[in-house]
Amino acid sequence: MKGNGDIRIGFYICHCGTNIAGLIDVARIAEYAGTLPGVVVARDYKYMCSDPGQDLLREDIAAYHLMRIVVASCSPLLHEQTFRRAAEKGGINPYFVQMVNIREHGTWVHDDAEYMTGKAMDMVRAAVLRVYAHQPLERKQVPITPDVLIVGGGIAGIHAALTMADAGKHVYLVEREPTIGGHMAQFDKTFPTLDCAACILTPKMTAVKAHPNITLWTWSEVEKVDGFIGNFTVTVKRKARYVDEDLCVGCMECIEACIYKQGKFPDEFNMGLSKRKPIFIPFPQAVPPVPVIDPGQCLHLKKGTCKDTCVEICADRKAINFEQEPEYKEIEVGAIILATGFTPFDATRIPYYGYGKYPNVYTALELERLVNASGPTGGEVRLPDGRTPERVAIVHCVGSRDEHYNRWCSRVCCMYSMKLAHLVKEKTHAEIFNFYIDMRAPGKSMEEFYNRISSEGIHLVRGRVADVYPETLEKKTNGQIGRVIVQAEDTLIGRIRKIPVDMLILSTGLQPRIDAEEIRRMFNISCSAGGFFLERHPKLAPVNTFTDGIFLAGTCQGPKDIPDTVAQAGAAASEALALIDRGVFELEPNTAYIMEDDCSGCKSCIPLCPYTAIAFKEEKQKAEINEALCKGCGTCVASCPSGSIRQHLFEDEEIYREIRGLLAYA
Amino acid sequence: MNETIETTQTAQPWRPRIVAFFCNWCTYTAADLAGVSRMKYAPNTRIIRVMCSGRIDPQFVLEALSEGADGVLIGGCHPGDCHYAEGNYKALRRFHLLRRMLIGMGIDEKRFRLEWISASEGDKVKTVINDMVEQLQQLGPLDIPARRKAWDVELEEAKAQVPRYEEFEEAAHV
Amino acid sequence: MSDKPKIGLYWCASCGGCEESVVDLAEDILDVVEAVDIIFWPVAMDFKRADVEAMDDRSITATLINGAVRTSEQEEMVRLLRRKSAVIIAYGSCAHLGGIPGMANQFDREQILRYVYEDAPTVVNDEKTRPATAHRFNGSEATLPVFHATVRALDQVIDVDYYIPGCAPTPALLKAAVEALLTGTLPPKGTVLAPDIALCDECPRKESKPEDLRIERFHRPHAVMADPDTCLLAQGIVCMGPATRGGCEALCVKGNMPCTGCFGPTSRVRDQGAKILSSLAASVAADEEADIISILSTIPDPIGTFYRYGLPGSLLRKLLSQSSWTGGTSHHA
Amino acid sequence: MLAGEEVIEQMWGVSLDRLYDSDEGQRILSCIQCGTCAGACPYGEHMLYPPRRIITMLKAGLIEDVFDSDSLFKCVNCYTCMTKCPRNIRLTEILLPLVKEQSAVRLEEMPAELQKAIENTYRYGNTYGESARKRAAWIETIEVPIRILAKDPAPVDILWFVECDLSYHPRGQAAARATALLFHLLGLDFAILGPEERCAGDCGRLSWEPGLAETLVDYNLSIFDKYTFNRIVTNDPHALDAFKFRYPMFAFKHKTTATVPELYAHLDRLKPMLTKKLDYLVTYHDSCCLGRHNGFYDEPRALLEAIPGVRLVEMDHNRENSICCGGGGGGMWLDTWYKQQGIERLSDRRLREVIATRANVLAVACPYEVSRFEDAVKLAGYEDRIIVRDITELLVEAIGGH
Repeated sequence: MKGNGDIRIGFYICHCGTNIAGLIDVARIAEYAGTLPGVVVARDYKYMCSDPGQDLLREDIAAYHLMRIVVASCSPLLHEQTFRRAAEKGGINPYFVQMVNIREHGTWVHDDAEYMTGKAMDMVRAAVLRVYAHQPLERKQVPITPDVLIVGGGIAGIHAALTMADAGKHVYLVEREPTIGGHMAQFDKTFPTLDCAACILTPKMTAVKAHPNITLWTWSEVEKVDGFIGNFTVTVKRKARYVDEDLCVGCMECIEACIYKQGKFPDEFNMGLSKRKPIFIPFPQAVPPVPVIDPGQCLHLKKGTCKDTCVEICADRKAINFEQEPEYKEIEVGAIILATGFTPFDATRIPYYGYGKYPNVYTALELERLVNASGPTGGEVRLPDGRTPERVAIVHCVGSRDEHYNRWCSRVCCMYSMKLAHLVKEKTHAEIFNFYIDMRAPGKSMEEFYNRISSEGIHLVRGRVADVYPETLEKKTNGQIGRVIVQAEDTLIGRIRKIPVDMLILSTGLQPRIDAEEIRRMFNISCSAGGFFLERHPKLAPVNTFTDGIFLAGTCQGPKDIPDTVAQAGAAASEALALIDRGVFELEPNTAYIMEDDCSGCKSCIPLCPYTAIAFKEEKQKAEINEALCKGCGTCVASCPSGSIRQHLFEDEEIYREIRGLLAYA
Repeated sequence: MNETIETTQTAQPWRPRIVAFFCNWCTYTAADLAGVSRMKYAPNTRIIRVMCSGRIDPQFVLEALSEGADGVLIGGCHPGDCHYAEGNYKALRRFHLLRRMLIGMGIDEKRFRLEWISASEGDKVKTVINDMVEQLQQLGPLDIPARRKAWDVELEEAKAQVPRYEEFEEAAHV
Repeated sequence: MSDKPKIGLYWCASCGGCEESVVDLAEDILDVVEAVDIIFWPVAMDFKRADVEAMDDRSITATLINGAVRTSEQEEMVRLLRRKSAVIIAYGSCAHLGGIPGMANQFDREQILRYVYEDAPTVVNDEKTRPATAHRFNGSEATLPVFHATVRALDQVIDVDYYIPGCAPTPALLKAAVEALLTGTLPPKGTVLAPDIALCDECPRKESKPEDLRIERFHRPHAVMADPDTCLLAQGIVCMGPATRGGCEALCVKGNMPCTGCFGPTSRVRDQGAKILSSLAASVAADEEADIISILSTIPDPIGTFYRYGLPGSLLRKLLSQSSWTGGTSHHA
Repeated sequence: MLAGEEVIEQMWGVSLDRLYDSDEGQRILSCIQCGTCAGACPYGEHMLYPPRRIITMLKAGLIEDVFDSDSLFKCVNCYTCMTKCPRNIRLTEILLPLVKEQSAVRLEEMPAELQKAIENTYRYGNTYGESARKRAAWIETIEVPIRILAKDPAPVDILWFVECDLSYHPRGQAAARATALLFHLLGLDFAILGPEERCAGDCGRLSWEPGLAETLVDYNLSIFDKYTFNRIVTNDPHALDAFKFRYPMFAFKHKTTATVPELYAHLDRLKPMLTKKLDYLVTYHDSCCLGRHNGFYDEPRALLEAIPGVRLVEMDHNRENSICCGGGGGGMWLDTWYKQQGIERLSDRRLREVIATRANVLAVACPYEVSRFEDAVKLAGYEDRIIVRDITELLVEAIGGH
């Protein structure tokens, strides 16, 4: 049946090292493929995606006058483009290629070699039958709007924004909080260099504010996202700040003048360890340096009975505006970078660590504020009763590596716990106990950092803390009030240790933001099992999402430290830049089209299209698809009652052939 | 092109075969994820990729069954998550009517299944397929191609001339 | 014998409507009779099977066979006619796709016989007597054809050259077919001799179909007074027009009844029922599963509605009862 | 951490050499040696082989050494290690009972008290060594009519499985009377097995003596088969555990619940009856089987809060972080042995937390606890500061007039 002068097909099966060939007999499958109708050459090769593999394709196209190519290897989501390009270079239409996913859907998920070989043959047969019916297609190009939206103004968003803006692109940076800076602004020093977070962050924050290419919208949230790669339409809600950003000069006199003489409400930036007024600025270096009024706390806004001392003091500028309403901005962007960050694990979820119950149990982020010179205690580590702790325990892995809470390793806790051990010891000379399960110090300079801190004389106890309770419950108490006993097995000496400490620090892990699910839906991307945003491929497309034109930066994609976050933000920015600078984007030519002669004009398809791409043409009395609007879902194709709508790349005939090929009987 | 093709016949005990239509964005990706995560599951499924579960024409389901599938699985994005806004709702609506029709034609409802599996739910691909395979294993083969041959035996019989009396007697008591 | 083309007409499992449709040619029938010799037409003329058997193979120019094939006699006759005819035309829905008799494929033969001879409310048959294929009485033997377990469209038994669809076909289609036959202008073998575009194309109510059809519930035609000018689907009445080949002049719609699909699908569709099902279900105005099920339940009999004329010719063809199937012996990978 | 049905099924017939055949068994391989189990174990500091080390030994093929130790004698089946395990390894349900069984086999001499309790259960069907005929004797002490199925085998809604302690122990009988009265006042259709009832076989005895456990299960199942009832209610959380997690292996399918959740289900009708104000500061001790293993944390507290005047105060260790009274896993009959080993009884330790709350009533929901804590109170000389009451007793007290 070799090449009956009709369609000439080349078949290639990839060993993928041992990923495929380790389970199934690839030579046998190639041999089988060679018996299939139209197949004139069938080969197995070590790595089809490699350059020699692609060369092989090209050479065979010339040598055997191949008209169609079938490659049995990995997922088409991974390498379809690779082989299409190779086919194109070889001189045939790129859409004359069909892939067979025998790795992800085959050898990686099955271990019965014999059965899997049969399954692979079924799949190969289906692809050979399908590819026969493939039609030559042309790629469609759409222009790309050159502006970009970055959601989240933490270090990832800031870095991506500056990178893009420096490259001359216009950036909309949207931040939910009144200031940019994110979690990093709350940190004191950063590992492994122990340089001060503010020193490296604040210059970047002001650079954002000053950059002519950046439109910074703080106290704002994305409300709605429409469109697709190159052409997103985004609605941003600018919440009422009650202080006009254009008029305010950042003198902060309004805060001073507030009718509340002292702070009264928990200060979010300081993790509630200090109080602030209803009109406030999160921290002195906030960007923009514009106060915000909490409408739930401000007497004027709540009751309308305030003396309005803030308005009085701002009489010149008239920046205080109690009438301010939320504003909705609609912007057009070509690409979106999500840098929405993380939420620290809520330590109250582990009742036996006593957070929220015993006042001397802190989270790591609270400690960051306590050790910070601009924090609530001016950088002194003090207990609620004012004492300086003499013994401090730091619990690693709080909420991490735990099936009950978060399964993942939060990656930064070991190193920041070492950092906190160092900072607390430096400030208090306390005896420090770090309870860890495994000490994780991968990455540049991390092991060196671990080495340095561990030589400073802290106690490293290998064991996960199992219980925390007041010292008063034990028989022998040495009279210290408020100490808690930290109970854990020291697994290295094989003994249960009960260590009374003055202060307990919980190194809470990183988890997705509470509203990650809503954001995911709004941007139509996916989440991985833990709820972090899912990258397109962990190695090949780590900052892409499954939605073209939307990129990820920072901890919204998974826990990572500052160096990695910044690196990833840079990567996301360059991906977005590459996209925008191309000016056009090539769409898969998988659009639907109507066979005009066949269409009866029954209009059944028209309401089914979510993109209103189908219109009824009165003069012809037929329906017509606007190819520019069609996204290629194929819903209308499946619905057309007279079979008059077809879809490129997913023709009925192609799918029927695939079905028959999969199931063919002797 | 001559489409007579040799099939892969291996002398193994019967195992159900499922044709699965998975949408590109969620379920196909989830099946890839199951692969990347090396989750082992029953090998009885053959996956056909479509862009959206809304592309799945009921004819595909019937064709698959009629060509010998023991079950058909449709996988799409969760409600509200469709990459194309609402293709999965169309799939759901078609599924329910088609399901009734299949039941009416004597096909057990377990043979036709629709599941929402998001791109991150690799483990759901595994559990759904394992579960369906187990159910089909209990149901036994649907095997419409073989049934069709069996149906047509009566044609072969009638090709013969008028049968003798005894045979009629026999036929009348069947 | 004259040199005029020889034409045969035969009926199998059918209602006689197709025969009637030939007569419906009215005065045009005279032209036909003028142009051809009708050499076999059991309903109208006295020819015997033996006469056909005596003819030379392929000596009949064309035979129009209507009706589905359900019995051994029908099967024998169509095989015989196939041998004797140069062209076989499946005439009418039953021969084309199985037709109304084909709906019996929803049931096993035993179910049918039991109902008809035992369980039907009008039956009195305490002895549970059923027709026997052979019966000896007073020393002589009477036989009946074997009742097949499956109803078949004509092309599931013999090779068919052309199809004229309809229940019954319109005189216009028949006339056009005969003319094509006589003038040698027949299209490629296998063609359905009717327009390959759905009925809506010629429907007088096409204008009134909305572009945003969303179905809140379905109505059965007998349960509502249909507005005579508005698209029936727009009124929630299941009309198969969008999924059915045109060429019938929209006779049912003109009579204020929905199209029930007798012309079968267009050439681009393999399963007419599946296609209309797909289109109608997709247009249901609900997203919640329970609401969807509730709206769809207003189509009480999807098979009878969507496969009224085409069950044997559909992808599934016939009931797949578990009880009658003990497969499991076939080995495949 | 509640056991799902699939987990229960996985426990069936698991032996040490086939441990990894089930998914739950395989989890053991995922142990990260963090020591949470050992650190959380109330007797962890007294064990040579706390759970973490058992896993290490198992993986190293040295598990025989563990059998030769007395470590598992200090396991009180309190489910704490299992609840806190970050890898979700179901230690108390799967691994520990198997090791405990082997340890018991190797033991030269079973501690006398425990030996006696096991013998008694063999011979009399109760740990007290009392006559089975006297099992329903307590019903003579109340006026509420109580149906015994052997006498009146008509179908009944609730089969009330009273269990040994409520049948024989004087303090247990008080709870039995209270329960009977509450059921009666709520109009529940219930009956008891009376002399036909035998010990359900609690978690401890089941793992020490699998043979005895099977005998008891067989017997009780044969009795259950005689009668028609909708569900089983029992006061003893250990019996609840046995019915929910062990009996299903032997085709037991009856719906079972404990008295506390049963009463909670009728709280809207019960509440109006609670008219007498009790000026108590109450702290509630979570029973391991009821709380950690079956998730009933809110129900007992809601019942207590329904009593007018009662104020609830929590101990430092509460709910899933509660500390065992020491009675589980056979601990009920090992007090002397613990003393010999110089180990503080958990009830004594727990009492310090009770006292720290300044509560004047310790409410409990498990029959072991009343006697264990009353002992502890006497030992510590706190009789004037604290009384121990079963929740049912407090409810009846609040009803007044009884």
